[in-house]
Amino acid sequence: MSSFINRHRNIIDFALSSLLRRKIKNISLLGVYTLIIFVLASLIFFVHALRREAALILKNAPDMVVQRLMAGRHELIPVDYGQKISSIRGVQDVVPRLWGYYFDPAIGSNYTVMVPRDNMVQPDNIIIGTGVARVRKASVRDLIAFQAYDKTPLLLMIQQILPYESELVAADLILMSEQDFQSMFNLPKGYATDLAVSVANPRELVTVATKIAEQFPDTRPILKSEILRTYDSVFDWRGGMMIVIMSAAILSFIIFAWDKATGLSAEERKEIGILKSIGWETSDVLFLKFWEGIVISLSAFLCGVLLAYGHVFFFSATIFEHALKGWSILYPQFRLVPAIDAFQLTVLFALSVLPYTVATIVPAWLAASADPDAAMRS
Amino acid sequence: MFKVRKSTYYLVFLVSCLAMFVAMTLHVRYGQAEAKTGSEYRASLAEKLMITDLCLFTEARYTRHPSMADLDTPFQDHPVSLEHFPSGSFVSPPDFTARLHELIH
Amino acid sequence: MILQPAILALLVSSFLVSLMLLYAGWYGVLILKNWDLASGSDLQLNLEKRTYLISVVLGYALVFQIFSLFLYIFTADSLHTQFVGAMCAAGSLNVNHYGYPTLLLKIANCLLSGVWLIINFADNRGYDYPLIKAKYSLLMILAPLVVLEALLQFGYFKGLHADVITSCCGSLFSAGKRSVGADLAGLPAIPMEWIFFGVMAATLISGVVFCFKEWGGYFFSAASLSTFIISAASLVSFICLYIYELPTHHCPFCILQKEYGYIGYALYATLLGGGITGLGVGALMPFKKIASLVQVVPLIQRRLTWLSMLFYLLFTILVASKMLFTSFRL
Amino acid sequence: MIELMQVTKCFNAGKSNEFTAVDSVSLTIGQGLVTVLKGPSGSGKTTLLTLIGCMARPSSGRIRLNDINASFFPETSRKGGFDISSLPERFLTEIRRDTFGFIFQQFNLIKGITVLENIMLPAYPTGRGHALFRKRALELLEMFNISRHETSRVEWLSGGELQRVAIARALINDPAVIVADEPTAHLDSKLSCEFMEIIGNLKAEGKTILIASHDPIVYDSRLADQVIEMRDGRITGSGLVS
Repeated sequence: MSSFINRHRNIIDFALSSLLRRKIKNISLLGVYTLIIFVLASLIFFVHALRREAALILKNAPDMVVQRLMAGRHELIPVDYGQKISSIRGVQDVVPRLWGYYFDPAIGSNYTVMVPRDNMVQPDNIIIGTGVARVRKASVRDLIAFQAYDKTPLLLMIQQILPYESELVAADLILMSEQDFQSMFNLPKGYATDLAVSVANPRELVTVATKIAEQFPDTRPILKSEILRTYDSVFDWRGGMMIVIMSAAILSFIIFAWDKATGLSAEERKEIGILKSIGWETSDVLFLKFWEGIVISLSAFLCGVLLAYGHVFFFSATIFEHALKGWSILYPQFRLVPAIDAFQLTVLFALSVLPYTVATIVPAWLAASADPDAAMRS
Repeated sequence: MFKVRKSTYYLVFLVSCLAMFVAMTLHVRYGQAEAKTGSEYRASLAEKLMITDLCLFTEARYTRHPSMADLDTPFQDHPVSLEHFPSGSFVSPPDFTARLHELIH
Repeated sequence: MILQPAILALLVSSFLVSLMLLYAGWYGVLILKNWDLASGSDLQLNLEKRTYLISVVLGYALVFQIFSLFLYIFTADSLHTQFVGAMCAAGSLNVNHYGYPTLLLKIANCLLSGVWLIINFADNRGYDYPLIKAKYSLLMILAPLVVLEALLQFGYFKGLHADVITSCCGSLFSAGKRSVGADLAGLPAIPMEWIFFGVMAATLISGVVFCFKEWGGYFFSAASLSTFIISAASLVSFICLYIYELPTHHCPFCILQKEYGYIGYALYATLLGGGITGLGVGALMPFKKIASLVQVVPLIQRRLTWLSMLFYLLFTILVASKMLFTSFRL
Repeated sequence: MIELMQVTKCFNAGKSNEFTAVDSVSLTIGQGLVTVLKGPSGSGKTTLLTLIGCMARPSSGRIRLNDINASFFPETSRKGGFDISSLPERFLTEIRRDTFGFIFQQFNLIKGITVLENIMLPAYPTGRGHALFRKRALELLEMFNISRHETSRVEWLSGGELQRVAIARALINDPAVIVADEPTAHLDSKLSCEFMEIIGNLKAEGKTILIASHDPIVYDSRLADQVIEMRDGRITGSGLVS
């Protein structure tokens, strides 16, 4: 056993010496490899942290939201639908929700305007999210001018700014009274944006949804479980532009690694010949190549992941921020709660280290199977 | 004369990396515990206001409220929904809705 | 088809392993046909060099196999959210007909490639390639199985469509329904405990006998294989009950989750280790008499036997401690 | 010590460029003696060295080694020597590593790593403790008077120093046989004589030495116990010198 460990430690010694001899080449390889893993791991951490947040926040979302569709588009729903729905067995409560979007021409940003349930906001007052306060440079007791549906100005006073912690759910929210909402958007009487339905027994949710869809063929019930699943798939690390770009990067890296491994220079070939002539066996040379590969790929993986963790949770994913911001004016600022996903990291390991290792097997063998007497005959 | 072997250096490097991994998981625990009040506040706010979506991208309806969007919103501006790059590439149009319809009808 | 990085990783690794084994298998055929150790011809020298490559390839393949076995279960587990009615891996594996065969084949391939590496290890200790025919014949069996596994796995992932209503582990592994899972769960727990500990004791005793008396190698190997199978059945039948502390939850996959301290990994790893090493002892039995291996094989066998007993002992300790230290009683 | 019986080595057998490098050579190399293979280039000296030194397998014929230590081979059957002619590379390497030390015409040192590492290289795969062979390597450096170059890279050394590093490397595993292929080809006369002095010391230690050379300093040396002349892969003359 100790001779086995000795042998491998000796070989690792030489593998490190031999990597250090071609410093520039190997450090650039390590750098590119680390960079790829860094970006992928950052993405995984970022997305996983968001997914976790979404699950935590939305666990108390309405059980079901009933929308009305007209001509394939989201339409206002008559409030009396709600009365009929609440008579369905199993339905606990139906609350009409009033909300909409407001485009602020002065800033060029979109806000979400909402009417909270229990008269949280007095008429002529509003509660705003931190994002709104930031882009409007507004503080409590300031007056903000909005344009109503008929272009008449509407002056509302900031009653409260939601605390910083709410950023992830409420950055762009403007909460106002039903009366102000009415004068701003001129909704027809007896209509709401949609209906939030709560059901006593969560097992009956699908049954209730089916009944609603049968009774009101022009509505669409959206279940909380579906919202959660949507968030799962929204954040699922798939199909995204990033990943497509990254897969191209991984591919080109593997081609690069393959090229490096196959295109053994004449000098390297000679060295392996020398090693074999002085008593290294084929499997020793294979181990040498194996350890060289492990040193590169393991170091890159560990460094990449650690750097990504720092990037996402200490520097709030600064590199992605600009990519994510896109052209939206109002961008929520939040510090992500750290979360790591061992599963995704395992997958990342599989996707980045395994192909690299496989790519080096045959070239390593080709190099290692040189005749020991080759060095002598040259 | 004693000289440290290269493999020892590498071993030290690996061990310190692994130690940092452990530190990372500890930091995750600590961070989550620390952020607990914030998370709970967000959850209660979401419950009170009946919020169904996170505020991540505000530039379009289907990126602001992915779960509430129409079936074909992304196609109203551009057929491949890349108009809101890059968030449009993260937030794909909701696909559960169509399936639910099949399920119900 | 659901496109997920984990699925992608599994498909890629299966593809790579199949490719590697097909490559190895092709040279295996050449070796079986043209092997002539007495000759110093170029062909023979080349074939001898190939054996190194094939050993390396199989070594990697085994590592990948074990890795992909766990990743497969893990992925199936993470997919369950996509299927209405699936609550863990048991449900998502049941989404189509390829799920469980792929899993079984993965386990079988892990065992076989482990045995192959053990034979290869012994062969490399003999100076005249004594086991060359045996190991390449085994490769001829292993290669198609691995390819078949890759195809089945592809079939499974290709056939996945989110939102199919499937049975969750609750109904799949609960007694009373006709399925393999239900049959296993339906095995009476108390007699099963006796059988489990009986077989385990038989394996350990025969292992000790074999180590000291050089007698009963085949018996030990057979005992350890039956221990492997019975332990797997026991996992579903009663071990899980103690872990979940619920009298009806039989799912063998939920134990891999965080809530149970990832104990499933320790259980499956020790079981797999014990199975591979135990089978290896039996696989080496016919070669004890070969001149160049006379000194080598008994040594390897003894080590394997100790290893196998160690793995099984760890497994038993884990199980026993769970049974003793939970408040749950059958 | 080493017996060759009708050894033949063919390259590219069966093809149009078939070439017989060594043709039915039989000879015996005595223990503790210096044997010199003499002949023009292309006479098959080097190929014969590779066959004896377990670097390659003969196409036909037998090579027997006596008194070798190989872990895989039961001690009881070591009497009467061991036939290495059809041994797999894995075992040939093991024998080679422990029994033979090689000195090459081009020195074949690895650039970019230190002298000390170069000397230790043959010991790496043996699985012996690092401290153990490091100590031996330092002793060898001392012995050959190149201790000051311990941490230098080989490309900074002069020809004579390279020669001594190469010899030190050949001795790291304490082999019974030293095999040298044209060791003086790149050395001037003074250094060549120095080399023969070292060979004399090794002989005095009881090592068996086998040198292929067409340098008169080597084959006319009084150290040479046996000179074998080769041409076109065959032995054309041989004799014990003294």
